[in-house]
This record gives sequence, C-alpha cells and structure tokens, in this order.
Amino acid sequence: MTTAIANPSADSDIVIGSHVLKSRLIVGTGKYATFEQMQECLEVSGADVITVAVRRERLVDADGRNILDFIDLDRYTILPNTAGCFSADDAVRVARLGREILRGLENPGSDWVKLEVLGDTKTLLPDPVATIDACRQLVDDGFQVLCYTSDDPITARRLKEAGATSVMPAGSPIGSGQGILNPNNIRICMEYLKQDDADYPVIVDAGVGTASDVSFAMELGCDGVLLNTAIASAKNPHLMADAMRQACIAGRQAWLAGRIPRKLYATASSPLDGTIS
Amino acid sequence: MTTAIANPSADSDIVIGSHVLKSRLIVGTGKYATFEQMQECLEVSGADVITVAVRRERLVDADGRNILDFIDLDRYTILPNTAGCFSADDAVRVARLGREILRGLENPGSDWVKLEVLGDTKTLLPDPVATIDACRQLVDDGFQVLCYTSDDPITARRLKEAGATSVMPAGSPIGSGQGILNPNNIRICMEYLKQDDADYPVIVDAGVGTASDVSFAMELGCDGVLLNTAIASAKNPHLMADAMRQACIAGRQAWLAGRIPRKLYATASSPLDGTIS
Amino acid sequence: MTTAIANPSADSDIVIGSHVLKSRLIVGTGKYATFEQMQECLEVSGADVITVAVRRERLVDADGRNILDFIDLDRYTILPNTAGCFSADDAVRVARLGREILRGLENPGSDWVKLEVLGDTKTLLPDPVATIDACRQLVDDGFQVLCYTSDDPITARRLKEAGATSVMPAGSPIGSGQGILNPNNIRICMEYLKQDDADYPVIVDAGVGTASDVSFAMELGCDGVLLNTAIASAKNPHLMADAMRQACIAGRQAWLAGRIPRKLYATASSPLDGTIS
Amino acid sequence: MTTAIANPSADSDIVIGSHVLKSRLIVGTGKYATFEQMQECLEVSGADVITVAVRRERLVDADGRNILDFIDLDRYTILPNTAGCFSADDAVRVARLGREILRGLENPGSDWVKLEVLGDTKTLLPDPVATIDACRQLVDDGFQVLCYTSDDPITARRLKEAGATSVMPAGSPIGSGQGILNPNNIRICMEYLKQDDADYPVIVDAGVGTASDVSFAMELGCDGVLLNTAIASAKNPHLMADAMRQACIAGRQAWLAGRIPRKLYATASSPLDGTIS
Amino acid sequence: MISIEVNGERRTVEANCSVRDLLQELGINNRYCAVERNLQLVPRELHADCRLKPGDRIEVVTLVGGG
Amino acid sequence: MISIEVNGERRTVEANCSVRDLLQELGINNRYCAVERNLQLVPRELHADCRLKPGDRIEVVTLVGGG
Amino acid sequence: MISIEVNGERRTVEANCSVRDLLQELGINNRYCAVERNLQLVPRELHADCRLKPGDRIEVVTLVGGG
Amino acid sequence: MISIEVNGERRTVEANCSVRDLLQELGINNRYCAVERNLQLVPRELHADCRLKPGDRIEVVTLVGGG
Repeated sequence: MTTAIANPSADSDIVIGSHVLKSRLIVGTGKYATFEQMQECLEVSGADVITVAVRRERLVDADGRNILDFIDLDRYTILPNTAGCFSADDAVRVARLGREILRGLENPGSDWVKLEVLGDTKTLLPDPVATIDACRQLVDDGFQVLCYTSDDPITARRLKEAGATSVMPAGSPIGSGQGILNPNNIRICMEYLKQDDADYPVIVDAGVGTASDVSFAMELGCDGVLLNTAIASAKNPHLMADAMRQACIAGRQAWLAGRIPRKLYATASSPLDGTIS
Repeated sequence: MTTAIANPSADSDIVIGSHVLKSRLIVGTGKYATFEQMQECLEVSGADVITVAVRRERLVDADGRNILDFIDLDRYTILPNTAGCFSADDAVRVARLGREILRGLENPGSDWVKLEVLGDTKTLLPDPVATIDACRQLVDDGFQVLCYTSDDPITARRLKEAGATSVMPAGSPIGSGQGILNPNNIRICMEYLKQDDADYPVIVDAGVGTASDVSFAMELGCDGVLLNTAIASAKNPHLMADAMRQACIAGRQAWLAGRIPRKLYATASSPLDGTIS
Repeated sequence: MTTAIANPSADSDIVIGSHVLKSRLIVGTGKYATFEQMQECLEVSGADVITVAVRRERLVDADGRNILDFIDLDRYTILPNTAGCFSADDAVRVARLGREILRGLENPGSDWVKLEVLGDTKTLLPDPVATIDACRQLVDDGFQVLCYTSDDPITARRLKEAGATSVMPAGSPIGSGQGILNPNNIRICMEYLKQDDADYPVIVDAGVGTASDVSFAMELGCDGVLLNTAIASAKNPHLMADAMRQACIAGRQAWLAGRIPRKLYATASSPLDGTIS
Repeated sequence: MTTAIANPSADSDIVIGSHVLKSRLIVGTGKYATFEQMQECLEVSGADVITVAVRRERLVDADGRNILDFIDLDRYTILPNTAGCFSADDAVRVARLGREILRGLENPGSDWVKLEVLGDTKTLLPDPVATIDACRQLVDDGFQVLCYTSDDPITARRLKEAGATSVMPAGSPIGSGQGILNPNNIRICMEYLKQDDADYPVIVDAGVGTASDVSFAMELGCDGVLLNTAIASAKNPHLMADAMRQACIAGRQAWLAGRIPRKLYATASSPLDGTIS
Repeated sequence: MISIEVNGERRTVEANCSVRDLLQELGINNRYCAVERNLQLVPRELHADCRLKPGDRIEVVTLVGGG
Repeated sequence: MISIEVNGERRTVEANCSVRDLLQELGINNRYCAVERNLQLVPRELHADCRLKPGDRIEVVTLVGGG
Repeated sequence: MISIEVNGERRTVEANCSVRDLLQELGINNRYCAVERNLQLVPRELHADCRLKPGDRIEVVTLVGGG
Repeated sequence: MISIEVNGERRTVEANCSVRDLLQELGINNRYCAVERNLQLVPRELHADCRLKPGDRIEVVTLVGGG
C-alpha cells in the first residue's frame, strides 16, 4: 500500500467537465524569460493543462518564433484564457478566437476556456456582473467555462448557476503573491459549490506566492490550483516549478489523509508512563 | 538541469554536527496504532533520522515485542530523546542511558541526543533554564546535543553558546497542530543562530499539523523539520507521511528558488498589449 | 490642545450624503432581550444613527408595544434597512415602505436606506448583482443609498458608480463575530472609493465581534462602523455598547494620529547611552 | 446603570502588589520631542503610573533641565526600569539606584521596579535566565518586581515562582509596533499565572503599535498594558495618547462584557419572519 | 362583504371599505405603519380615498428591530 | 486596391483579396492564427472564400504566454 | 537472599547476584536495554562484574516510541 | 588632591572631599540623583560622611525618559 500511496497517481483523477486529468496543478505560460525556460518549467511542474492568452499577431515580428513551437500539443491540454478583457462581449469574442485556433491545432482544449473579465486595469480584479454575463453567453455557445472570480461566495454560486464547469476563486489578487487571504470565504465557496455535488471542481486561481500557499489551498479541500507568476517570476523558476508540483500533491494528500485537530496546547508524543525516577 | 532539480537529491545535504543527511525531515516513532504501521510510515516519510524515547522496561510484557524489532538499524540513524524529563539531572541520566543502548546496537545515533527538559506536565512546554543547564552538562560529556526549545530567540542564542549542535525551536506546543504561530520569532532565531555561521542547523520541532506547516517552516529558511503526532495521529498516517515527505522538499526548494515578493495587488501574468479592440 | 483632542467632538463630522453626524458608530436595534435594554444600549453607544427593519405588522400582538415607543425620534436619525430581501424588487418595495413610515414620523431618515439584498438564507451574504440593480432603482427614486456589500473591491466600485451614497463592505459574514477577515480587500475598496474623492464615506458593516475589531476597521481609514449583534448578543450589552463607543473613537484617533511603522524588531524606548558600567 | 458603566471608574481597580490603580494603561516617558510634549501626553493618556530609566548624570548639561521638573510627583507613581542592563548584577545595581532617588523624592514608586535584563543590544529582547536570577535578588532585597519578559509561558511561570509581583510578557519586540504576535502564548501565560490566583496582574509590555493592539491585549484578559514608543513616536502623540487611553478602557470593557462567539457565518440581526412576499 | 388578503391572510371586509377603515378595524396605529396594495405603496394621505376591491392583496408593515 | 484596417492599422490590399490572401501577404502561419472580420469570426475553412471589402476591420490573433 | 529495588518495585535476589544475572532472571534482552545502579550507569561490559548490594536501586530501561 | 573616576571620567578632587562636596562641585541637584561608590550605593544620608579615597570609582545617576 505504502508505495501506491507514495505514488500520486494513486490519487483519483480530477474531472473538469469532459476533461480527466492526473495533475491538479494548472500552470500559465506568461512572464518567462525565454520560451526554452517556459518549456522546461512546464515539464518540471508536471502539469497536464497549461493556460495561454489570445493576442493580436504582431504584423512584423522580431524573430518570428511563436509560443506554439515550444508546446507539445500532444502532451498538454491548452486552456485559452480571456485575459485582458474588460467587458463580457470582448471576452466572448476572445474565447471564440481561441477556440478557432485550438480547433485548427486539434488540441482537446478547443472546447473550454478560462473566463476572465476584469474590472480594473490596475488591480486586474475580476468583474462579478460581467463575468456572470459572459459565462452565460459562452455556456450557450457550447463552451465549458472555467470562471476566474473573486472569493465572493455568492458570485461563485451564481457562476455555477450560470453553467460554469468550474469556479476558480482567487486566493488574492493576480500576481500579488499573498496566498489565500480569506480561507473563510473559500470554505463557504466550497460549501456552496459542492453541496450535493461533491465532485464539482473548485480551483484556486491567482495569488499564490510560494509552495505552502499551494499546499494550504489543497488542504482546504480545493480540487486544484492554477498559477503562473509564482513560478515564472521566481529567482529560479525551474526549482520553484518542482516545488509547486510537490506542494500540490502534498497538500492534496494531507487533505485526503485527514489532519490532526488544532489544540491550544500539547499532547505528548512520547509516553509519559515508564519515566525513570 | 530540470531533471536534476526535479530530484531532491540535487539539494545539498543537511549537516548536523558529524551527521550528514539527505532528508531534512526527522520523524518520531510514538503514537502509532501498531509497530507495523510505524514501520511503513517511517519508510514512506523518507526520513534518515528517527527519534525514540527511553523508558523503563516493563518487567512483565504483554507480547514481548520491542520497537527495535521493527526498526532497520542499518538504515536509520536513531535520535534518542529525553522526553518526560522535568529536570536537567534526569535529562542527563536519560541521555546517558540512551547512549548506552545505542552503543550496544552500534547505531551512529549513540553520539547525539534530542534534549527535552519540560517545564509543565500539562502543556509539555520546554524549560529554558533547565534546558540550557542540561545542554552544558551533556556537551561536556561529549554529546552532540540537539535542543528542543521554545521560539524565544535569546534562549536559542544561549543554547548555541552552551554548545548545542542544533537548536530546534517549537513552532507551537507539542502535538497542538497549530503550525508556526510566530514566524517573527523564528526569523530572529535564524538571524542569531546563522550569523557568521550560515550552515548552523536550525530545525523546527513540534507543533506541525499538516503539510503546509512543514513547507512554511522550510520557506522561512529552516534546515529541517521534526514531527511525530501530525503523521501518527492523522486519519491516514501512510498518506500523511508521504505528504510530509514532499512538503518538506517542496518548502526547501521554494526557499532555494526565491519566491516572488508580496504586493497589495496584481501584476498581469498575461501581457496587456496586443489586446483586441 | 490636549483637552480639545481628548474630546472626540474635536474630530471632523462624518458626512453621509446630506447627513452630517458626530458619531462614527451606527448601531442596529435587533436581537435585544427587551426594548428597555435596547434603549439603554443605544444611549451608551453614543450613536446618532440607528438601523431598523421593515416587517409585516402582527395583526394580533402580544402586548401591543412597538419599537418606536422606545426610540427618541428627535435624537436619532433612523436608517431603515431592507434586511430579509432576496431580490432587487423586494428591496425596492421595502425601501419605499420604510420611507413612507419615516415620512409620517417626520424623521430625517426618510430620505435614505441601508440596502441589503441577500443571496442566501443560510449565510445572509449579499448578492452583488441584485444589490447593484436595486441601488440603481433606488437612486433613480431619489433615495440616498447606503449599500451593504461583500468586501469585493470591484463590486464596491460598481455600487459607487451606480450612485450609492456610501458603500459598506462586510468585514466578515453578518453576526459571525470574526472581525475583518481580509484587510487587503478593504484597503483596495478604500483606494477605489476615495480616489479623487477623499471624503466619500466607507463604512464597515457586519462581522464585528469585539472592540478591537472596531478600532482595527477605523485604523484602516474607514469612516465608520455599523454593528448590531456584537452589542445585543454580548453577555453584558450595556458594557459592550460603551466599549464599542470608545473603540470607535480610539481607532479613529489612532488613524488620524499616524501610527508607528511595523518592524521585525526593536528600537529602544529608553536611551542606550549613559548606562552605568 | 448605563451611566455608571459609561464611566470607566465603575471598573474595579488594578492591584499590583501594594499599588492600587485606576488606569490600566502604564506609559513610558522616553522618545518625546520635548519634555512639554511628554507632559501633555502623560496627562491625556490618563495613566497613573509612568516608567522612567536610570542614567548617568551628564556632568555638563545643555540647559540643565531634568525630566523630574516636568513630572507631577504627587499625581504619578513612578515605575523606574532597569533598561539598558545586560546582566543580573547591573540590573540589581540600577534598581537600587532608582529606589534611592525615588525615596529622596518621597514617591510611592520607591518600592517597586520594572525589571528589564536584555539579551541583545540589537533586538533588545529579554534574557530569561538573567531576568529570573535578577528577580530573585531584587525580591530578596525587598523590591516589588514587575518583570518584562518574552511571551514564553514557562519563563513567565518561573518568574512568578521567583516572587515577581507582576509578569509582563512582550506582545512583540520593543518598539516593533507589531502588536501581539502570539496570542496563544499569552493565553497560556494567563492560564499559568492566574491559576488559583485570578487577581495576579499580567501586563502586556512592549510591541504595541496602535489602539487596536491595546484593546486586543485587554480582550485576552490581561490586566493592563505598558507602552511608550507607540505614543511618543506617533505623528501626533497627543492624539495617539488619547486613542490609547480609550482603547485600553474599551478592550477591558469588551473583556468584561463577554464577546459573542466566532462562527464561520451569519446569524440574522434583523428577524427573518414577517418579511413581505 | 368582499374578500381580500391582508399580510397573506384571507379576510372579509365591508364592500367599499377604505384602507383607513381597514387599519381602524385592525386597530393599527396609522402613524407607525405603511400600506401596500397589490404591490403598490398607498401613501398615507390616500388611505381614506383608497377603496378596497375583491381580491386585493394588502401588506401592512411597521418598523422592528434590525441591524 | 482597397483600404482596410488590420489589427488597428490602415492597409491597402488588392480588390477582391480573400482572408487567405491577406494572411499569405502578411506571412502569417495560418495554423497558429484566427481571424475576425468586423467583429465576426471567420472560420478557417472560409478564409479562401471570404473576400475583403473596403473599410473592413480585420483582427488577426494568435496565442501568447498567459496565466 | 538480598532485597533490592528494580524500576521502583521491591525484589529479592540471590546474594552476590550480578547485573547480568538479574537481567537473565528478568528475561530481558541485554542488547536492548541499559542499566542504572543507584543513579549511576552500569556499562554493558561491567554487567557481569557488578554485584548487587542490599538496598540497591536498579533502573532497567529500553527504547520506546517517541517524538 | 586625589584622583578618582566619576561616571567613567578621570577627575581630581580635594583630599578628604565627601560625596556631598563632590555633588556640590559638580553642581548636581542632590534631590534628583543617586550615588554609587565602587559599585556600592551611598545612601543620601551618608553623602556628607562618605570621604572619597584615591582611585574611587563614583557613579552619579539620575532619572531620564524611558519605557
């Protein structure tokens, strides 16, 4: 048994809509120094799903290299996001453009999207109303929608009601590295989203700064973690990628293992009887 | 490089006095349901060092089994503790008795001890004065002394001055599962103990409740973590042992990798230029 | 000067729309054991504004007493809420009914309302979309709208855009007594709401459990605090009312006074030179 | 009753050895821009006891003014400290010198001392062993000893055993402004010190940054708070002095009043029945 | 007599009965309450003129303790 | 020649030029991009048949690193 | 026979009995234990030569699970 | 004249000079200070009788602002 347990593959897969995944860590592809560094970090992270953004093709390009030349499309399921959109309509347009590209690449990621509708260019915090609106439109258009949102529990519930395949509350603002600032809200989100639907996937998206943040998120019972900056902007991205890979498994296992309760103080780990006198 | 990094053995060893170890996780042997369960969890934890206590032999014994029948003495370095001692003199006596047994077993652990001198039977918190006193006596007697202590920075400094091979501040009370309650004190302990002596081993001992606590301790720059109850009393000890193994590596790697700074909010992980309009 | 400062009235008034108030503490009238107890606690709290709910008249009433018999309408400005409403339409109806009653009473509170549109009967968390919708309708109908909302910063911003006279983020769920769980979000709300509009009133509403929670909210730079359960359900409501009164002033003064910065450690408060040797 | 409660003098006095005091706030006299500013802030703070340090008289002095010219010796009980001492012997010498001066001044403070024996000039953290040693010597010499110490619970217990009249754990390092970093330790200190001795005075000394820190300390059940830098180094010391005065009373009252319990979420403060439909 | 609903309870009142008549019959202090008829507020000054019709849904509300 | 807008920049192309012609002219790997014409997506299979008209607003997008 | 105390319990043993004899009598695996006589450790190599005296206080300890 | 040390500074004073004489010479308000001679406190009431000897180490302290 022990060896089975020691092997993360012993854990159940995470199911997000029609996608069945081994790794519970989803990583972004932004902010790397080079495409090669990105490629290596994706590998070390052990992720099955990687996020990408949709942008205007530069009409004149420095060296003509495209990120797709550095991504193994047979290995990774691509999750296109709608980053940079500040209205529901723009988000819907971008989601369709991303789908069109992924269809051409015959990547399984063509049927889903990470929906991001932002409310402010400075903080990049999500806009609840516009996100719910865009979610409805994209669900009607056949997308499996993974919604980036704040940790507001009622917004999370409304997104699920709007047909979201997964709700992805932020632990703290994108790239802030503050981890999960309000575990209480995440707990209430879980209560809402998993009520009579234990397998509904809840993924913490944004705010993670270091390995313990990832473990902590998983220990709350979340199904996965999505991050980018914490790896890409670490001093040593490769090493941090490996740290995140293991922290995600460790946190998941700790949740499954059932931690000891917190107490004000002490219970002996060495027996007290039989002490010499 | 990536694969090297993915392999924890790429990390430098931890050196505690004359002991050079691969694993930075030290686990206890108490509170397990059965010796077999203990044996399996030690294996899964990946620990090189395991702690044991010294107790009066029961003159009449139920089934005559001894914990030593379940410990691979060639694989593990045993770290005997002085748990249950409430005076410096008792701690010194117990340390010598433990050494005598380990010498007979020809285990490398015969030259060191985990010094525990407690101040209260209820909370099992350590007694600073008696611990410093016992540390001096044991150092004079040739022991390499690893001192369990509170997170009080001046006590930590005094213990090092008294010749402690390692200072092991508690994150929170033994078995309380509260993790590291005062990171500020641990940071000051580190400043003191590693001043002009960067390799001096500082190990968080006691209080760990779950995987993220271990990662967090390592992310503070600690050299290792010692725990027992968090694994032995988890609902599924095997799974928690594996979680702790990986959390320790993850936290260590995250520390080495250099985390991103914390900010009030947001920096985009997707580029903002090139968005459609 | 000192005596002036010692006197809270030395502080500037808080201006909420057309209402100019001395006290920055707004208290509710619910959950008291008796009307007499409520009456005394309102007095001790020093509040100028008190909140009430609108409910169906019991057609047959035990002792025929009405809360209005216990409220000095010349002293207090009544802030009617829309508690118990789960849709924008119900909230608008209730707001109008409350206004109609207060007009009849000729109380200055007839021109404003505390808007509450809840998303869940169990947690009583606010519904962002419905609250924004109701806010627009009520502003069009001439109300000065004080919006109870979560600490989601974008929702806060949208409410101000919708014409809210004050945005009142929750520190934590109503009656949970957890204080301010995410100061980071409150800080960002302040940044948004007070940008080029420093006097825009931001009031922490809900979640306060004890005096230090109130001081802490004011020390974040909030303009006021609204609470009810923390006083009404304390073991000794009178004493807690007085505690809250002073904690609100203390927190406000501490914010105005400009606190010392946080440091890892120590700077001597006694001079180090001139020590004997 | 309400007015009685509104009046802090309704609270029981705090008894520290032979000293019976109204105010639970003890303030220092260091770090003020001018003696006049100090004088005013002491007044605003409402303190009955003020701390001073003992230093070598400058043989040639700028303007020949002495702090004692600015302290009303009939109003304040002076608590001389042993700040700047790094050994038990120096602390004992300084305590005796302070007593000699206060006897000459016929101030009631001549029979007590705030014992401070520091372990490090950089962090100014207290030395547990030397403090316990000095406490014993001073108690033998007839002093009522108020011991500044870390929040280590066993050290606190040892100090009481050594005869300390009051134990004064630090919330965080002197002047760090971090408030109470480890409430858990303060709670255990209280359990130890007040066991079968409910009136034993426990005073939080050092680390306070702002008003809510003081309230929080009192809400833990502490008997008083001692601070200096938080007022003297605030941008507006007068205003902060008043904030601290009220925060101390507010926190004390909140503790006496009995706060509501913390819950994950919500209980309605407005009744849910009788809502319109 | 006509049948109406008051705060969710069925009730019969005089034909041609006004809102003010209803409040008097209910013994409610007019000053402390507000009235809705079929989801529309009936301002106090119209209570006397507003005649109830069969099937009218009336809400009579007052202020209670709240936060 | 007709004048159109491509990713916000004015440009003149052959009259009767198709989306596929445009991409070739731009030297863009068709496989890596998607095209919008006046806010409407132009599916890849229609690139050849979709003829540009004067004033058309064309967006050509690809995938980039993102989180 | 002489009377001694072993791990806090009174016990009578042969006069002239050695520590090693005692352990054998107790059926204890010598390899897993350490012995104290009147608070002084008795090294394993001296077990055979160390003769017990009346009133000796003997502690026999082993290793157990601990943290 | 004899040589003593006052608060760490060398100083010469009249032979047979008392602590009180020293304080007067230093212009120190007796009421605000306390004096140590060779690590021993000299109570105020003995200042007049306490004669300084060559090499005496004197500490004169007062109260200052502190926390």
